Amino acid sequence: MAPLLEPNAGFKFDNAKRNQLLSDKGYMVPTATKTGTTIVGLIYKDGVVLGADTRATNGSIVADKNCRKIHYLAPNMYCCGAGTAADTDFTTSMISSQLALHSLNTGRDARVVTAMTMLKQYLFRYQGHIGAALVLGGYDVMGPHLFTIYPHGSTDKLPYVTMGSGSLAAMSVFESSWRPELSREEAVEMVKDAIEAGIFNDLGSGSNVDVCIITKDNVEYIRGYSQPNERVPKEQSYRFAPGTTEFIATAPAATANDAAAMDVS
Amino acid sequence: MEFGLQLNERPMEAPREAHGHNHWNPYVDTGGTSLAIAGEDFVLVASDTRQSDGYNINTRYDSKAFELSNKTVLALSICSADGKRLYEILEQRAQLYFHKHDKPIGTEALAQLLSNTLYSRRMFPYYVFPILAGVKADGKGVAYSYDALGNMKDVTHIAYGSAAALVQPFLDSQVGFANQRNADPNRQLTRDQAMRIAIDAFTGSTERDIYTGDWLEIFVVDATGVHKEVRELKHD
Amino acid sequence: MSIMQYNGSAVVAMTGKNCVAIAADKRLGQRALTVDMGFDKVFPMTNRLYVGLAGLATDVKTLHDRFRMHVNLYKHREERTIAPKTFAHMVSHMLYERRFGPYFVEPVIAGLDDNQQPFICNMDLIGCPNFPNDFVVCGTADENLFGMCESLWEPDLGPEELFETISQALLNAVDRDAMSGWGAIVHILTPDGVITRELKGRMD
Amino acid sequence: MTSIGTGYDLSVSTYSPDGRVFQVEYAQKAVDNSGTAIGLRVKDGVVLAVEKIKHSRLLVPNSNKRIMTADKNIGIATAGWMSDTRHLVKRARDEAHSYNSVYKSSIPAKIIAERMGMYVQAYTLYSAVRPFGVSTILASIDKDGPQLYMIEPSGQYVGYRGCAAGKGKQVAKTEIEKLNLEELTVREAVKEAARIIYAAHDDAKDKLFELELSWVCEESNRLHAHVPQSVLDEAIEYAERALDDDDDEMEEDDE
Amino acid sequence: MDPITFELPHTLKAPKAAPSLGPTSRTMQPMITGTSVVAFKYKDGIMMAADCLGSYGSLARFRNENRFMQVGATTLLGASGDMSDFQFMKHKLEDLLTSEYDMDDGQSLGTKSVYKYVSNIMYGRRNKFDPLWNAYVVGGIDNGEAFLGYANLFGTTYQSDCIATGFGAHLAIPILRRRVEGRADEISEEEAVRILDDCMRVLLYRDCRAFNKQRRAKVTAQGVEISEPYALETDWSIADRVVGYGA
Amino acid sequence: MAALKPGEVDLGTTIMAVSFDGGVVIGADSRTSTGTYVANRVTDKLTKVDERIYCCRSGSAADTQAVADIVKYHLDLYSAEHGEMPTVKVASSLFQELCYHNKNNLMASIIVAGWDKQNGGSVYEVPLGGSLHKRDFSIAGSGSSYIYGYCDKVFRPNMSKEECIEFVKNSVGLAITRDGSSGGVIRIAVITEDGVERQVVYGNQLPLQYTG
Repeated sequence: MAPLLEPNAGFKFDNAKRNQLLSDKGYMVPTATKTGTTIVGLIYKDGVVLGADTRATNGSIVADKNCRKIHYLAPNMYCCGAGTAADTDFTTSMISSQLALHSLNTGRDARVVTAMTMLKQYLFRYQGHIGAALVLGGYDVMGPHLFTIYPHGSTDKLPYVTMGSGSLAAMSVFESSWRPELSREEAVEMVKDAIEAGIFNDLGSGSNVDVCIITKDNVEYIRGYSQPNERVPKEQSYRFAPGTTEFIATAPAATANDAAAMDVS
Repeated sequence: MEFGLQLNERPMEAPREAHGHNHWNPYVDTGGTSLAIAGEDFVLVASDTRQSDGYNINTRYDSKAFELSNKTVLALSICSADGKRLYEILEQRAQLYFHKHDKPIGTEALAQLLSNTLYSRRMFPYYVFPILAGVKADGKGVAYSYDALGNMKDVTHIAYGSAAALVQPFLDSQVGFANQRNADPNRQLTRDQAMRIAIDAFTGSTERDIYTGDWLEIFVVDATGVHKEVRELKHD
Repeated sequence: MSIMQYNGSAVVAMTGKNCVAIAADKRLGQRALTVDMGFDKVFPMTNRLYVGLAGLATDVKTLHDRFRMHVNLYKHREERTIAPKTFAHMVSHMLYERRFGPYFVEPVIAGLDDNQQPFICNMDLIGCPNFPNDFVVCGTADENLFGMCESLWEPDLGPEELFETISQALLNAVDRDAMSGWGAIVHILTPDGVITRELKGRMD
Repeated sequence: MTSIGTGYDLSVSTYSPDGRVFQVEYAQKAVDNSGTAIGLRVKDGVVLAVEKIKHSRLLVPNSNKRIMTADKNIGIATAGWMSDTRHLVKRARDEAHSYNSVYKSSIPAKIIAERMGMYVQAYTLYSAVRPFGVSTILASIDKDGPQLYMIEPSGQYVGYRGCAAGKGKQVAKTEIEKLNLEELTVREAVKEAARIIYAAHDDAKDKLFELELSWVCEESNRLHAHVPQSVLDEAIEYAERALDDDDDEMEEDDE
Repeated sequence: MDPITFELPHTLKAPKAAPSLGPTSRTMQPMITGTSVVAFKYKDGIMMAADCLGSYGSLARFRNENRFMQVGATTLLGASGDMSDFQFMKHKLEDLLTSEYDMDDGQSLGTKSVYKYVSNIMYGRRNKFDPLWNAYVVGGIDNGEAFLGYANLFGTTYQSDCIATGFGAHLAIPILRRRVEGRADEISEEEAVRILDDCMRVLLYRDCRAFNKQRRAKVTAQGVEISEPYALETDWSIADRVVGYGA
Repeated sequence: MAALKPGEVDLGTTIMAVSFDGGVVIGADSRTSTGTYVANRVTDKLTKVDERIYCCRSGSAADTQAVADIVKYHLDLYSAEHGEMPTVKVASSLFQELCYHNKNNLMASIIVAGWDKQNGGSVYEVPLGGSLHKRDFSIAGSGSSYIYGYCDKVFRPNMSKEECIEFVKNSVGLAITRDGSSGGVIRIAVITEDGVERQVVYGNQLPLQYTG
């Protein structure tokens, strides 16, 4: 029987020993950007709707006001990510490329369960150290599908799902208003309401609502479907008169190419 | 573990390692930001009204700035429970002063009183960084900033709270004219200018600091008294 | 203390109208002790592309060398200079490769693309990229820089206006950060070339 | 009493040769100078009534209450020094609170009477203190039904069906003895109590007085409370009519 | 400015308020706990709900608890967190009510006063590093106006149109902010009950410590009313749509 | 021994299996939690690993799903290689093999139950640590500790299929109301030679019981 926990080659650990030493000496290892996040998914009559807010945080500071949390996986599949931003980005793009190869090999669109299995096996292999919490939605020959995948590699299959720090706020919307056989308009509106519940009640989530509607032959990805948090104009301009800042002009530094003194022409 | 599912459920279940009372930490940070800008004959105090606990907004409207008299305003930040108690103590002392002396307590006296009150709790400090601002006996605007232990300093501009790091350099630049070669060091801001700067400081920090937002209370104190204005901030 | 605060740094980049600016402080410290007042944190990769590295100085040096190598290799292989966006993805992958043993560096990338449009980008230490259209900041003074930039920045600034805005943002930000400062350097990338200026700052 | 000046009356810690403690007896005299207070224990509750003598027309009606509440279901009416009364009521409240803190139930009348008796008695033992110039009537409903106790300045406490203290106590006692307390309801007792206070009142000595009436019964939700205004008015009307009738009778007798 | 005193003999001293029956016990680890309280303002006053469960860790141990207390004529207290501390608080309030009653001064304890009292106790105990492990909601009608306030073991207090403790802060507040905030005085009693039921149902679905036996309580100008325990209608039909966890 | 990692999804769980003449009845609650939040209220913890063999999962959701997926893969392989369906014993041995050899990394407590030609209905239990126990009936998961007494009192060998179903319903129902980590609906599957018949008892239709 094959060993269960064989790590995939790809990550490098050459700094790990040094970093461990530093952290043993009391230098805290910094945290990576998290997407506090509200992400949701909902199956309706003819397809799947995914939704996400657009705030990325680093501690209590908003690192990105309009980031993209609904990631492309395949033409018929998208995936919302919560957790460590880099992990969701790289995990989804890595699986996306594998799916592309898969469908080139098989000559047809990959199935959503295939993507789900790839993701859960990848995450399980890293035992939760890759902090990606995902909502996967897509449409294939078997119809619409919706899954959640947790960082440790467990999955759930449900008609409506939420993830991230705002998942409870969003779930309160679904649990108090979901019903079977929703129309497209109702589904999109409900997803918007769920994300806005996260935006306005969870400090880790904010800014705009992105939605992605996946149907049999079509994907509609709407960035900023709802923008309830536009900044008001500033009271005044803070331009400075030329000459305000004292400086000494210097020659621009040599570029990488110059410094290397290489001519490749 | 970076999984963004952070639940705040302290009131219901204790942390597992809590044994004996020394492990319980009574301090909480309920977020929010306060600033003050002192002008020639006025002083401006502004605080947002969001009270939060972790990733939850407790309420969108919980004042952190209070009128102590018709010439003094107190603005708190960090721990709202300690802040409210401190305000109550000062308010009572101000009343007592009024009853004893038949005149309102002056800003300078309140400022020293606040320092003393903070230091009286040296061994279990109030977890607040107060700003006390008002007009002095000579009619000039003044703002005092304090640390949690009572160290006091009068300043022309100050920001405290969760977005202090965002606001303070901006005030240095726009109120203190720092790093500007041609700036006239004696230039005084008008009331309107101070108001605009305060509002922009808050709309800016609401963009970047998750604990600041909802509503903005602005107090302008001058010889005629305290004038309060409320503005809406973003709610996300 | 976080290892990211060990040496101290402040790096910021801003977009303007057909120009982009990147600036950094010059301090190198060992915790509270300042050991150098001329430490470069912003490096040219091509004459349209600069990268600023905030964080642990040793990793700043290492990564700068590795970036230079990769940029040169790219030029050899592709027979063209690397575009800012391509470079950003390269950096991102180099950082994520060390997901579980990262370099303690947060990069800021500023450049002009083929259409002379400004490009800015920053990343966390494991390479999560962020491409806003206004400004990016990192280093020990990041919160201060955020506060300054949110208020000062406005769209479509010309090179000279952009210089004033980024300089004022940086100088006032580092003045409220004990770990960075001691002068600064600003590069304005324009279609006509790079303007580099050294700023005088508080030395305390 | 004719024992004034015998030299044995200066300290509460000294007996007279004939075995009396004069200070305690003087305290009783202080009680006897006060307006009358009575308590009636009837089949479904207890009624307290007090003749509150007003030394001035300038006093606000219903002020300076002489019937107070010690616990929600315990009322106290006193005759004697009001300042001492307030002290004793505070003590009674503390006792009730202390009992309740431990047993999480309200203090039974017998227990609070005993504890108050002990307390009052302690003030008859030490030369440094003065005995209380108060007779305390304690009314309550507890698990054993309506309860009425009176504590004397000596610390003696006794349970009663009906009791009286103050300057009109002789008249009052006589009247109370005529009542069939076992059969009476509180509604009736309230009227009788009013009548007795009016009867005991001596117009010649004190012109102005106010009737205070309280009860603890089912109608008051087993809480001790002053009777509602309507009940009070009705009782006063009844008392005044009874007084008039008496006067009429007397006039008739005269004729 | 201490009053002049002279020592009285032992028997004359005032009794201690509560003689301790053993070592002082402090809640550092709540044992029997109650989960969320949900409360908001509506047209006629205040509406509140809480379930009847006292959990012992994950064991649903006491399933017939009342987590409400009527304080005076127009005030309602709802408690989550440690039940022993709640009982202590109830006793303190009963004491307060008794001494207020004993005063016999025609005044009654208003909601704001009760709230301030509860808040002060919570803040005072936090200052002693000996907190009451609770989050309280105080609601009522004070001078004809609806009042709703919150106080917890850190002494944190706030007032709002909608308040929920524990898990309710995550799951009920989003619903309440959408359906109540800003329009409390338009909400009829029927609608208020619907909103409350929706909140409690979501909590029932998503909180491991919730129990389908709850009480509703309201405060109106007519006074306080605490309902008998009732169960909510729930919908589990989505279970039929789910088979397996993947393929 | 493995413990739940921070933030990991837990199947707090009550699971159960009873064998009868000709098959098995298996049952489970449907609650999945992270901390005290119910992440999934209608989870299916009865996982098919072969045509007539199911497992009931408790412990870490990720670990039990991974193990079940691997076992399913090996059972498919077995069928293809042997040209006949594996026995429940074979399936349970595979579970044991995985759970025993990875005991320090897995948080999985599993009941394997099903029907095969050789033995009819049979129930095996693989608790934490990876031992294997053949049982007449088996209960597991956090909720099971509340119903040991009830089950021991009520269980009789050779119950009919209907009696087994009632037994499972009542037992899991009792566990759900007492255990905060168990909840939702009762999922039941009856596995016999003829096939697998699944039932759901809704959360508002649990068997009546005292709840004071």
